[in-house]
Amino acid sequence: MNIFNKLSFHGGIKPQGNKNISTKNPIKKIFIPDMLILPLRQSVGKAPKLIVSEGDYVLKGQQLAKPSSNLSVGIHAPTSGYIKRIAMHPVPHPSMLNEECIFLEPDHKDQWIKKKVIDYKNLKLEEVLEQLRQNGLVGMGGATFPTHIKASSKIETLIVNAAECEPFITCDDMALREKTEEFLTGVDIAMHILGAKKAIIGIEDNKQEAITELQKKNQNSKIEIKIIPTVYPSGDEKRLLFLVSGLKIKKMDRPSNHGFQIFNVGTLISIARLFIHGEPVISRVVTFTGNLKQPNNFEALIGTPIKYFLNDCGIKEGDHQIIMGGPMMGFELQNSEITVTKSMNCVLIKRNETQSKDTSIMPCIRCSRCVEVCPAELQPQELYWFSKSKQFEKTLDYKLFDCIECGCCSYVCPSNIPLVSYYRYAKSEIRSEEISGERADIARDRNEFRLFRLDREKTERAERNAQRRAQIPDAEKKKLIEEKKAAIDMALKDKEEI
Amino acid sequence: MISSPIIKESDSVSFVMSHVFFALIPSLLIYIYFFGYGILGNLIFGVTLGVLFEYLCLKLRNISAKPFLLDGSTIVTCWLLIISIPSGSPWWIILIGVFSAIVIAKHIYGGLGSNIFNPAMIGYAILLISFPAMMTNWEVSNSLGLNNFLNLKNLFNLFHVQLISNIDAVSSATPLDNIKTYLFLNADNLNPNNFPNYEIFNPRSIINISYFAGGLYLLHKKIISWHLPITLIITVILFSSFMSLIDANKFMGPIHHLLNGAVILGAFFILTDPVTSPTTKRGKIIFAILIGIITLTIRNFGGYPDGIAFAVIFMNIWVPLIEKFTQPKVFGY
Amino acid sequence: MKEYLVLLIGIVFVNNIVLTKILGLCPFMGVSKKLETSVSMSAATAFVLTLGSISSWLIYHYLLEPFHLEYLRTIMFIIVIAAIVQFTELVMEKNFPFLYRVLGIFLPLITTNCAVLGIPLLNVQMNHNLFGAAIFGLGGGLGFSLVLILFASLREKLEGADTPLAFQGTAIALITAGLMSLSFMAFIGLDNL
Amino acid sequence: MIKKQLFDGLWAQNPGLIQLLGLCPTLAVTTNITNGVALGLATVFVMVLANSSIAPIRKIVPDGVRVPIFVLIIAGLVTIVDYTIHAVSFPLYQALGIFIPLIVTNCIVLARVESFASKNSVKESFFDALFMGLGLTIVLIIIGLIREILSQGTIFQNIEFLLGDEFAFLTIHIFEPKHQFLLASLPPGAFIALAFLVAGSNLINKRK
Amino acid sequence: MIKTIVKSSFLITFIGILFGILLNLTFTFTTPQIEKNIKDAKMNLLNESVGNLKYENNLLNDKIILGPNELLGNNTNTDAYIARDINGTMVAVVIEATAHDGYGGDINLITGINKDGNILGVRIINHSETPGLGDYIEKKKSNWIDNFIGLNLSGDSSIWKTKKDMGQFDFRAGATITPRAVIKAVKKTLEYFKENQDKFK
Amino acid sequence: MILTVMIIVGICFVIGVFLGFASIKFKTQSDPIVEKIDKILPQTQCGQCGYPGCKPYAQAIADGSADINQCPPGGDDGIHKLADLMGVDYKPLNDEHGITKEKAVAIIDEDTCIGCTLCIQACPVDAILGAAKQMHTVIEKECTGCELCLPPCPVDCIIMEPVGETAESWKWKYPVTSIKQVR
Ligand SMILES: Cc1cc2nc3c(=O)[nH]c(=O)nc-3n(C[C@H](O)[C@H](O)[C@H](O)COP(=O)(O)O)c2cc1C
Ligand SMILES: Cc1cc2nc3c(=O)[nH]c(=O)nc-3n(C[C@H](O)[C@H](O)[C@H](O)COP(=O)(O)O)c2cc1C
Ligand SMILES: Cc1cc2nc3c(=O)[nH]c(=O)nc-3n(C[C@H](O)[C@H](O)[C@H](O)COP(=O)(O)O)c2cc1C
Ligand SMILES: Cc1cc2nc3c(=O)[nH]c(=O)nc-3n(C[C@H](O)[C@H](O)[C@H](O)CO)c2cc1C
Ligand code: SF4
Ligand code: SF4
Ligand code: SF4
Ligand code: SF4
Ligand code: FES
Repeated sequence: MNIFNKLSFHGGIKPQGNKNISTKNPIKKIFIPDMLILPLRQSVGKAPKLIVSEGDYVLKGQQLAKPSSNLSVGIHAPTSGYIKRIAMHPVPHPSMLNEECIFLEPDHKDQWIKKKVIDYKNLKLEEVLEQLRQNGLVGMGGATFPTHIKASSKIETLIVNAAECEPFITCDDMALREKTEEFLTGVDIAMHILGAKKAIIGIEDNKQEAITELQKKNQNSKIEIKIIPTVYPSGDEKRLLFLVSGLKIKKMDRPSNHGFQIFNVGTLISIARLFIHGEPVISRVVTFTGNLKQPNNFEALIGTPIKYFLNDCGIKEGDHQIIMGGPMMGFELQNSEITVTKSMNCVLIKRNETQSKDTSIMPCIRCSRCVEVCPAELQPQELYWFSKSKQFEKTLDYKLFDCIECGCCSYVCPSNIPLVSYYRYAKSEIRSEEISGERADIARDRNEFRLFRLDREKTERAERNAQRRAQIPDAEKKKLIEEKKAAIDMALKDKEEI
Repeated sequence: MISSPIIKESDSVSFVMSHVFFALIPSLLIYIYFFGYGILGNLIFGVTLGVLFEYLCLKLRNISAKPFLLDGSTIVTCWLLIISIPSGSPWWIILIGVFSAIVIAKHIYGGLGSNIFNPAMIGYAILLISFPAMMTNWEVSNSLGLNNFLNLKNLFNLFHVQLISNIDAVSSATPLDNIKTYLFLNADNLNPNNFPNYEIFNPRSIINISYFAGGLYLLHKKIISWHLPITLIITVILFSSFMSLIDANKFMGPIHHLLNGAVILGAFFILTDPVTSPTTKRGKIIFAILIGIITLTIRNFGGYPDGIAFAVIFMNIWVPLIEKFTQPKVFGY
Repeated sequence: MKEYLVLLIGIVFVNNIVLTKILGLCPFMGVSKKLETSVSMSAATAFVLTLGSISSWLIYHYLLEPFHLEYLRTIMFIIVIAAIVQFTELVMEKNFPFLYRVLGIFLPLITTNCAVLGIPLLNVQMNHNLFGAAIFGLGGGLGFSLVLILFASLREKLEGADTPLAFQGTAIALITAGLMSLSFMAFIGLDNL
Repeated sequence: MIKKQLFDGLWAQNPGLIQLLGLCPTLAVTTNITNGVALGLATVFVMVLANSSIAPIRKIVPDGVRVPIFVLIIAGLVTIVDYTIHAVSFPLYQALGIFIPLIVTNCIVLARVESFASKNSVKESFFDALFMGLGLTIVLIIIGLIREILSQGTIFQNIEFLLGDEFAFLTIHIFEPKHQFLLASLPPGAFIALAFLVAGSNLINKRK
Repeated sequence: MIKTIVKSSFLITFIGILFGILLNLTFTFTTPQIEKNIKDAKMNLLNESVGNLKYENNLLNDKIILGPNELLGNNTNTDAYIARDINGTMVAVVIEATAHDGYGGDINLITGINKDGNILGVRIINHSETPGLGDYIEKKKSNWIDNFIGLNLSGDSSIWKTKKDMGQFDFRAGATITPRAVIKAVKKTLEYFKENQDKFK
Repeated sequence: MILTVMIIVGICFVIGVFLGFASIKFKTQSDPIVEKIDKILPQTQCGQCGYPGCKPYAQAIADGSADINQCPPGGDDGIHKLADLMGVDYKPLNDEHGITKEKAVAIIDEDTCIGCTLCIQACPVDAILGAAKQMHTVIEKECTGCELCLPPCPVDCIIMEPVGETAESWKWKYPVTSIKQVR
């Protein structure tokens, strides 16, 4: 595999990292707020089914909602307390919409439910996967895809995504530095579940401390530490796969089809916690950074409103915006009531500067700088041209859905075009079109079936009538026929009027 | 709501365009040194008109004008148009040219970024077609005058030179045209004495070299990529060498082709118009090769002294198709 | 041979049937909104043009001229062309159902394409021989196809442009056709090599 | 009805501006007004006769041979016009060139026959052809006017071809161009002139 | 099915007959006038090309056919018309020629030459030079074409050039290709006449 | 004259026979364009277009007897697509046929419903469940929102409930850029 050492993917950008501002202090430990607000749906797939009701007392780690379908995972109480309400509340989502949330009032006893160490080595695979599902494991790298599905494939090589390529974010870096053993155990367990023969940790060369720590503590010869260049977005699944294996796959393909599976650092630590300590996912590491007095990483309970952390770090004077995620892919949160979820890796505070830079949005001049940086090797300017003019079919010709929304193109565009916003718009239009197309197909089928049914009923009735008629005497028959005629005439007249 | 990404590289359209005219300034100075200040008046007049037309169009279309007036693309367009037409052209020629470029070729299509034809070259082609006599002759007169060929006054070239200040310049012939008419008649009707004996380093070729330098600056600044200019120059060299190998008496060699006429200017400043050239790398190469071949075909066989302008607008038509067929592979496909 | 090459280059580039001779504009404007359909249309037209040119030459030289019925040429040419179109449709549907599905709806339109009658009339005017007529018809078809396909590709692209409202649709298409015609003037002089 | 047809023909469904049919003569012969008028009127003549002779037989023409029969009738009419112009005004015949026989394939003629005369009464078809034809003629005249003024500086140049030598005085010389604006008389100019007309009509329609 | 066929073919045939008759009538009525028009036009041109020379024969009918010749620039047969005096002796010929090196393509012209080899007149039949630039060779546009009157091959051959090329012909600035082509073609026609004088008897 | 007529008649005869034959042999089959139009129509089956369902309207468009701007549920997008398919110019929705409304589904107030089955008969997609004299319910997933069940209901117990936006059905909006405004 060494021949790929020098390999880098096409494009990408090298923005200023700004990582060290949040790595000065160790991860701050859990603190329990006055109210935890847990969105019911925190992962890809169907929302889990509530199994508690208002007023219930729950223990730390107790399941609050159970998986409702295969693509669904459980939710657990991050601490002990009372279920206060089940109500709508803003969730961290670009739509700024409200969704159903569980309001948990902690009793500050932080009392664990009885923890059970799971002897994964002696369990059948299905049982292990069911444990993952019940205990709420989802990918912590961003997509929150249920882990039990990803873990069900049999592969050769586990790749650990420790790239953390976005500027400002340091949660994985800090977790690697401080929880190295836990992480390495996680890798071990994941390799066992996946049947992987080896693991490769892909880590950007700007995380020297973490690399040193890993090299020091790693005793497993099956785990290789692979240092990759610091180029955004090296942490994207397909790009990372290419960096560590030289394999290029398309968006719709899965690494598991090629003998690889990719897990994020946070996911692996959660796996270790589950199997070693029997703890479900109730907290994660979140970076609070940007325009703060003291940026820091926190081990945050899921459901903690972010205002607690912001207050702890101290917001500087002046107008600011709260961004969830990094500066490249993050989206704005409308207020600080929003709570930490399994997918929240970073909260970035951006000052509302009155910019002196020339930021007016101009038409695309087709300078093709975006082409040069697009890691998916797309033609962003064409995608933009067609999305802007709503020619969605054309965007598909240019493989819109292979765009990973990394934002490299917008980053370099001299015309300051919010390209990614256009792609997101086009993608969601196409998706909703597909859905309404499906609905229309169903409606058409049902309508056709109804017409067919009416027709059949009519012929059946006619047959029945004919049979009956055969049995009645002639005179009556005549009368009947006349009546019918009149009725038909009426009907015809009606029809004409229509 | 702000949209991601929230950090940006600081670069803007006006920044890109201003590099283009930085790159053009040295050649302008050399031009003035050799041929006098005439060009400057045209330039000021043309650019002012262009900005005016731009402003009017934006106002008519109800678009806030400021960012577009500041983007500098109008200035680049007008500049390139003005240096392509004889510097002694009357004001109304400039007016018609700038109108064609800015209004017809650019704003009717929707302004910056939406045009499919190179505005400056459309302006030039419309002028050439409409007023061939004026555009191809320095002295525009209808009198079927005396033997003014000896005075070498009716020079024509894509860069018609201002002859006011420097008499030396007069003796520098415009070989493209003279050789062409010479070849056109198989020499049997032309006084052989008139066949241009010209030096390689005449003012015009020096100006062309300064365009080359400006082009290198743009390459260095990554405003343009190498594909278009280098491919064009190589194509011209190869194709003209090939032709002159066939018949050196009929066809000029590569040096003449490069140092005369608009190949260098075209290679670095005209083909590279980002809006109207292909965006794919292979597309750029195909585009430039075809422009080179068409240009030389027009020069050697066609009806115009220089072919860059027509070759460019002809190839502009092909850009969507070229792009369609040169799409690079998407990651993973 | 060279003269035929010059004839071909002439009708495709220098005196392009659509942009310079101004024939066949209605399908040029009408069937150029989509690249795909324009490709089908141009294939169908090129086919009919070539066949029409040849057969009308034959009719003219073997039927009309011997009997001094030149005044019937318009009527005969168009009837023959209409028949060819119909015939093509028939044969295609029967033997090349795939092609028919692609070209089918365009075939009837060709009858009203000026170029289809213009080429045979020009053949008469320019005194072509049979081979010349064939080349001329083919060249006309190629020239038509070339500009139609190019034009369609440009129009598809212009869909996304910020064209001012007054110029959206046909007006901008006409401007584009005009500028295309301008750029085809690049080839002036290349047909008298 | 007639009023609506008039409005449709001259404006709302104008063949040259809206339907974009009959473009070849619209662009090819309009280097001056005279040509435009002459070809326009010839087209009107053919259209009127074609429409009013096809309307009465519309019911008896079988579907399959509809187009050939229509084309046959149109071609016959066109040939008559062709020879008449040839005999009456030779210079005009030369100026219009092959565009007279090409009226056969002028799309607007067949389009009106197909979409109107084959569905409507004789009287309506007659007026339809008349107004559609006049609509086209007006466009021909306007484009001819623009191009003639720009490229020659005259109006009604060659009018004597149409009206006879006595009327040569009608030609107006607006200015004696020292430099003709050749673009206007060349094909690109024709396209661009029509484009501006279409844009103008778009503007007026949008205003309403 | 048969009915439709019969009906279609009957209808077409009927219309065919109708138009056959109509067209034939039109043709019969217009042909004389058309032929006269064409003849007149040609006659005018021929007369202009022989200037005010008097001749007695019907020029149009008195023609001979010249095969392809390099000097005349023709690929196919062309016509030459012979003007005769009352005795039937030849006084002048009008020869058609083609110049291939015009700016916009071929230029067809006729040259009237008297029996001594002097030019009586030249007329352009058709050309595709740029309107407003190269079209001053038309008599309608300017008198330039009259420059040829009276010239012959006997004198200094260098006069057969534009002034730009130090000959004697005027030219319009920006359009020297056209006059060069015309001058060359006329000169070659004269040469042809000189070489083949015996053909024109 | 005779010759002219003979030649014309000869050629016309040949062509006439030939084409007459062709016209029968190749009678136009069912037009696939109807399917394509139907594919674009939203299948609400509401009849607002003036036809008893989407398919009949599609047929009418294909015949040329109906205009493309008569379907309110299809909205502007639908008209644009139809214009594209039919090769005609876009025209705004004809408001005689109604206006485009937000998508809604019918909800039967189960307390008021008397179980008369009238709505079941009206529903074009069989989206209402229930038997005579029993309370009826609408299968939300299948209801197209056509409103045809509203008028027959004798007790007016059916209301249309707009389908709100959820985080799942939420769509990214068209980016607003400050300076561009096409006119
Ligand atoms: C719709 C969807 C279906 C997926 N199906 C599978 C699957 O069947 N097997 C699997 O191992 N991963 C599956 N994944 C997970 C992806 O392989 C990938 O790990 C995940 O999307 C996270 O990647 P990202 O953050 O780069 O988007 C699926 C993801 C999505 C969005
Ligand atoms: C542009 C882009 C950048 C990404 N960067 C990272 C990253 O730096 N670290 C990371 O763990 N995941 C990153 N991801 C998400 C990964 O693609 C992928 O979802 C994740 O590694 C899968 O692991 P998980 O299922 O354990 O979350 C990125 C995704 C995208 C689209
Ligand atoms: C659009 C255009 C049309 C031209 N038309 C003609 C023409 O019809 N006749 C002609 O002799 N030269 C024409 N020329 C000019 C020739 O290209 C050639 O340069 C010129 O005749 C040389 O003349 P000079 O020796 O006087 O400079 C035209 C040039 C252009 C650009
Ligand atoms: C490298 C470069 C080259 C350019 N070349 C041209 C050119 O040849 N002609 C022109 O009209 N504009 C040119 N422009 C300006 C600008 O792209 C042009 O006005 C757009 O075509 C207008 O939409 C150029 C700009 C750049 C950055
Ligand atoms: S970087 Fe911006 S301006 Fe340049 S091509 Fe891409 S989208 Fe267009
Ligand atoms: S956002 Fe999409 S188009 Fe833009 S650079 Fe990233 S992958 Fe390419
Ligand atoms: S109006 Fe209603 S019935 Fe008619 S097409 Fe639209 S959805 Fe279908
Ligand atoms: S339930 Fe009512 S609104 Fe819904 S589809 Fe049926 S009839 Fe239409
Ligand atoms: S008039 Fe329609 S194609 Fe010529």
